[in-house]
Amino acid sequence: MPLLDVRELSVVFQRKGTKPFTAVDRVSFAVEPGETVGLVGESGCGKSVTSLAIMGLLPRRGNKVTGEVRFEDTDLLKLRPQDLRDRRGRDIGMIFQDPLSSLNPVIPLGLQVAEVLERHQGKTRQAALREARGLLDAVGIPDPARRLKEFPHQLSGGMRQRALIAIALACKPRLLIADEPTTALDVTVQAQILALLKELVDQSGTALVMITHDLGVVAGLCDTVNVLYAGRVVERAGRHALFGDPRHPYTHGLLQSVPRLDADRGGRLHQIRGSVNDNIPWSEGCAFAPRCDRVVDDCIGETVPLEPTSRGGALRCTNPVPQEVPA
Amino acid sequence: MTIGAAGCAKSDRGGDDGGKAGGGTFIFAAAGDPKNFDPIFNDDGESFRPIRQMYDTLITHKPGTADLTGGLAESWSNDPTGKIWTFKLRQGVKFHDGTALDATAVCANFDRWYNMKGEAAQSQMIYYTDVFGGFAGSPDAVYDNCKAQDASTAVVAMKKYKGAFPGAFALTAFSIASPAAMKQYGSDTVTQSGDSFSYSAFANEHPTGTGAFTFGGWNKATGEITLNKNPDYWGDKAKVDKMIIKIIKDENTRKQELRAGTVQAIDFPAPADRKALASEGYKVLERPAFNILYLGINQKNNPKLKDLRVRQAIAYALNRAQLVQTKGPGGSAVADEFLPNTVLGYAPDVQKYEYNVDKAKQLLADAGATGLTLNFYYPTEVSRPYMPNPQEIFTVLANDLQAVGIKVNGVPRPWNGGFKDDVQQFGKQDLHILGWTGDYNDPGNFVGTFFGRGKIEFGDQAMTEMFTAIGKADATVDQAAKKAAFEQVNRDLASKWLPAVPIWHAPPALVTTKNVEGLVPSPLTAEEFNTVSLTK
Amino acid sequence: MVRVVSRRLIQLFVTLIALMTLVFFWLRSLPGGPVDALLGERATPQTRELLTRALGYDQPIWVQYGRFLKNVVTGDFGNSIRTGEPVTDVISRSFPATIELAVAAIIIAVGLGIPLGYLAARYRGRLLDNATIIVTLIGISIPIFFLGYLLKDWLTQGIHFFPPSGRISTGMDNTDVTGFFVLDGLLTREFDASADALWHLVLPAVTLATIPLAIIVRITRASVLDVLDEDYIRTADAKGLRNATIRKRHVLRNALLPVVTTIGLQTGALLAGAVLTEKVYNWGGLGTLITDSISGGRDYPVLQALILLAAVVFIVVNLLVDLSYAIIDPRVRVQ
Amino acid sequence: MSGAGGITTLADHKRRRIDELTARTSEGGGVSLIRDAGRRLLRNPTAIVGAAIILLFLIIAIFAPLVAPHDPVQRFPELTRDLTVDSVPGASAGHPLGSDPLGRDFASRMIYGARQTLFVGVLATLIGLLFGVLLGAIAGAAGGWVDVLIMRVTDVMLALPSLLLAITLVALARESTQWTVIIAVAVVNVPIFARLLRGSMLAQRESDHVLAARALGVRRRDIVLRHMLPNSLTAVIVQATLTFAVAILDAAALSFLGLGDPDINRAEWGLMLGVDGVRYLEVRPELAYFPALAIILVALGFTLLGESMREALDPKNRR
Repeated sequence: MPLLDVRELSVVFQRKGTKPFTAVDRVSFAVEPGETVGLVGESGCGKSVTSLAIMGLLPRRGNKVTGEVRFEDTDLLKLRPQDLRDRRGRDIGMIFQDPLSSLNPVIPLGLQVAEVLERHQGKTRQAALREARGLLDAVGIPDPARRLKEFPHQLSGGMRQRALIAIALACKPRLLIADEPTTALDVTVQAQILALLKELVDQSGTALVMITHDLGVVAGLCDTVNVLYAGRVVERAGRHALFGDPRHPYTHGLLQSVPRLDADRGGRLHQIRGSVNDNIPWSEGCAFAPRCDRVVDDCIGETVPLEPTSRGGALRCTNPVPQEVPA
Repeated sequence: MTIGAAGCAKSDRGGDDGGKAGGGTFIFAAAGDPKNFDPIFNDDGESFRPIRQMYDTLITHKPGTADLTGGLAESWSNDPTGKIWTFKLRQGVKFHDGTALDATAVCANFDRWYNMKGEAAQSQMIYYTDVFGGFAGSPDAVYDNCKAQDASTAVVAMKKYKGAFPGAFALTAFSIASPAAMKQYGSDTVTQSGDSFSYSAFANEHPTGTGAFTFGGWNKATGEITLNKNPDYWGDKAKVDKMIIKIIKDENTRKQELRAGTVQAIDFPAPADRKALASEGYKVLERPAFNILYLGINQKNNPKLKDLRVRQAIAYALNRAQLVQTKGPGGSAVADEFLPNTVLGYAPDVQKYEYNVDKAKQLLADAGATGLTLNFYYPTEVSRPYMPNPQEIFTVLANDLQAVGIKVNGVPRPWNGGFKDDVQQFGKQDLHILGWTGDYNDPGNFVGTFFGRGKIEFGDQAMTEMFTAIGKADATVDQAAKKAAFEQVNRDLASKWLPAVPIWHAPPALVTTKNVEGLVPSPLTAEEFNTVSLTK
Repeated sequence: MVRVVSRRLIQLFVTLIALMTLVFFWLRSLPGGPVDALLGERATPQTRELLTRALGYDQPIWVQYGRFLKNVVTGDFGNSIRTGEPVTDVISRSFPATIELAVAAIIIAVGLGIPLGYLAARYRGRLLDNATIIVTLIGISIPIFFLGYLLKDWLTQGIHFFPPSGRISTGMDNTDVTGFFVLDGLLTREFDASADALWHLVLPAVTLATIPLAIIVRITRASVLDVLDEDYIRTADAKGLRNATIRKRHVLRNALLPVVTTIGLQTGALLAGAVLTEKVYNWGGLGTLITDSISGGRDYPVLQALILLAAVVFIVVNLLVDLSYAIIDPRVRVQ
Repeated sequence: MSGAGGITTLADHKRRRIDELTARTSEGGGVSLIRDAGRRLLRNPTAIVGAAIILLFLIIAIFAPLVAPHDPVQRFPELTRDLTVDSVPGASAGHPLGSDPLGRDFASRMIYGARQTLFVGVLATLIGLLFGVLLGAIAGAAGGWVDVLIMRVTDVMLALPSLLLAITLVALARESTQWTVIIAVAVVNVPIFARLLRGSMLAQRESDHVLAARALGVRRRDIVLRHMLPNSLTAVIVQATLTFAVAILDAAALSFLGLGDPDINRAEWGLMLGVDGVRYLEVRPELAYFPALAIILVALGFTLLGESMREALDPKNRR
């Protein structure tokens, strides 16, 4: 049984006086215990909204969430808010993109780590702080005793992200959701943080949902990858299958646009035409059609279904990239 | 000539003490801060109110009138030259510090004023300069010397006759203070400090007179002046044990405090509130009018104004009856002369200028002054008993003038921020409104003040005929002759000279709660509170 | 920190000197003024001349300025024209009255404003929120002297619920220790005086508090809404913290930062409002003093000192706000 | 794999359809900040209410002579007949709101009041704006010691609370006229506008398009006038809207303190409330209530509009 089973999750934003906007459109995916699953796509594709919907962190007003988010036996969407609160931070941890803004600027770091322990493990402030020191140490923050008393702005970017990881993992959750955890960081620091995440996840057997636009991150980390476009999953595959043999033109395009050392030196980097905003609604056909190199008549007119593939993944495309013949 | 005033009749005092209604604290809401309590250095009503309770003058006024009666002097007399004044002092009167009031003490006061040193001190003795002309060494000085003939007879000799006397002896500024206390508390030390002056401990903390109340203290933080009953007072002893003068500058707030029952009397109620308060059962006490509001005409800047017909046209143009009806405080009356009818020299038969637009237009046309444009100066930031709301008065008058074809260019100036300067120092105006509250019952105090000499206010014109006539009237020693002379002056002012147009006499008022008895409103705003009692 | 404070103090000093010089020369160039104010209607040209000499106005302006500067440096601002008292006495007497009033108003404005603003934000879009927005908008738009008159008319006249004016009942004869009547009553154990003074304080303080209250409510509300949008609140939510903890620990503290600045800025508005409120309630403070010094006789020595005082208060309060900011916000502390 | 011409396979009608659909969904992409803000403003009921109030007020002000039954300064015999210092006649035939304390038609004065109040408010705001913008622009454009000097001056001005500064200015004025009041209220706002503009211009100075213009050798004056100033003005305009409300409230306060416009012929709401209104609060409360309500309403209108404008222009709200 999967640890997390997301079924037909939809999020519709509706603000007064505006047209409803479907940010996440019947997305389904599953995460097995200890597995690392990637959600990949350009910004605005709905990957972050998906993670927030899972956590129940979307603003209370102005949106409608449907579908199921099964965590073990429970549908998180059906839980009362206070029951969900009991699970957040304890069973599911989350790391956010911008470590500076995600930490409270006016509260010492120690308390920000300790409070989650106080909350879920009923520890006293002192005990929690003591443990917080251990946690900071574990995520590789030097001189943790001093850092406990410091404020977020006194730390470097990488340090802050380490602290956030410490917070997210403090109660040893079974699932960790990392939403673009390295985007705001320097490249060298990115690698360190990713390594740390991998190490901690492997050690503790925590499942990880890695949300990113960066295929490089996915390549190094994920067992399974879901590619999202305009709120829907367009392709799902194992890491090797996806990288070695992308079927969806969008996935293909994404991979082509990553600079590669082994590419021809004179060759130009591939670009996907247009921008994320050049969409058509899924109900009118394939949302990617306006930008697609492989667009055909059938792409427009009716919804393109997500169909399982032979290699255990799934694909939503009428005219997929032909399978490469193994060399 | 002796004007008898055989003491305050003892019979007045009957009956009241026996009823045992006395005692208690009487709280009076006044409209402004006093400056200090040394009589000679003051010239405003708010300072004079507490001073008057603590001091006495040689001559005083009969309650409710401007008529003279004996004060510290039981009687006074004047020699035929009008220069020597002899005061018979009341026996057994003591200052609050226990020293005796005698002729020496009286003369000490006169000598103190005359010999005051220092420009700072002298510049603050406004009434003294006005009445006595100047100080020791000055050629204009009126005062010569004062001799104690015996303990109870003081003889004051003047260098020249002055019509202001004896009325001026009743001025609160010339209250008699204890020489001992003045010496002890250095009363004559007035020092300049920045743009103003510091006064002595005598003036601030130890005022010592002979009055019905002694000084209890001045709490500036709460704006309360406390006066205690003087149990040894020579006259009618105060019926209340204590009096508090509470300073509340806003007229609306004074009224509200009266209603809230926190004060028992208020000064200067807003004219608009008088009727309502009366209907609620409060006692509205109108002071007999002793003031005048006039429309001044400056003949200097616009030559047309030199023409009597133009000035008469202005007088005819003003609908003063309507102004009195619509804006006059209760009891106001149209003024035909520059002095109230209770003052000596008031002539019942002066030329009157009834409202007449056609006549005004005709006169202007005759004088070739059609299309006249006049600068009309009026004050802001001020309210005077004779002029509760200058802006409204200006607006109404200007309206009337426009109606006969005179173009009015209104120029507002703050009272202390340029109005007095522009009008009285620089004479920038063609027209202005101003007024006067009388100090004592003497025509010279009204007519003489305005028109006795060339004043910039009226264009500094050589209206020699007018100056001479007033000067002569003022110098007349014989009272009957003086009366006749001033009556003629007033007739001529109205028909021949018309240097200004009298507007109205507007009596200021007091309001008390029902249980306040014995408060007699004074035309001079010079109420004495020893007669006040509080009933249950 | 010391450097910041000392730099501010130097800045204050320079500002004051500039202001003082400006005010001095300006006042000297005006018509009317002390001579006019000191003399009533009865002044003769003779007294006028005496007075001009006595005050040294016949001397060259630079001599006068020099004397003025010398006096000011020695703490002598001269005497009030109106009352003849030293200006320092007049001001030190009025100062506690205004501070008492202002502190009461601030307590009301902050004590009510922050919770109200917070609740409005918490129940955003609901009845409470909408009602709060409308009431605060009217609070900002109403001329406060008019509000004062209405309150006074309703609560002191028809029903004598509150006293209509003043700081304490006439004849209370309270002992003056600090000039803060409520405090004095407690210090001297004249509790009746203390209670009486407090009772007198209610209406003026409420009137004066209107505008700051409305502004603090609005700022708090906006600030809380801003903070609720912040990433760290999402983090706190993701930690599963209880709502109460999030509110107290994470929302409020951050939301208060702009509120503190606002409170500081409102001190200025408070001083200005005090002029109106004090006139309405005959409250013997700086506001009354300002009005009296202007319309009651162009009392320039007092006015001069008051302008300086207002500037000092304003600058000092802003300095205090900056310092308190440093206490609340650790990001400022290090700099 | 097809290249750039990959859509050749697509039928023409479908291509058009894509363009159409694309256009629909991409709305809001390239629209400028101000147009975007304007659109949001039109959707905001608060802004609409504010604008409606102001519009009504403007219409009354402009057409006052047509709307008002009488001349606002004329004294009517039928009103003065029953007028005394302690009673002011109420409504009568031809005078729907009765008399004012001088026997003038109160209704007409209320209507003309819109005009005078607007005059005071607008002029005070505009003068403040003009000098503020001038100072701010000079400071922002020049920088260096000019900037420091101007900012010091505004510091001194800001050191005094606004109404206090206005009171002081009136007290320090040589003459007291309507202009004294307008200028006093205006001057108070000069430092606020100056600082606002300067701050915004400093931000502009470092912005890409200004740097680009400078790199292209555009003259400094042109950079300031064409690039920096227009972009900095939006914040100032919002502030001006809010300032208007404050200006008429300050003018009313000055009148109440006896330092306002000395010409009581002028029908201005603040003057009517501050002078006659409070005096006749018991005798005839309408004399206070009507001008007070009018002031509150107009101040409310400008506050509502100003705040909605600020909200609409706030990039944070661009979603």
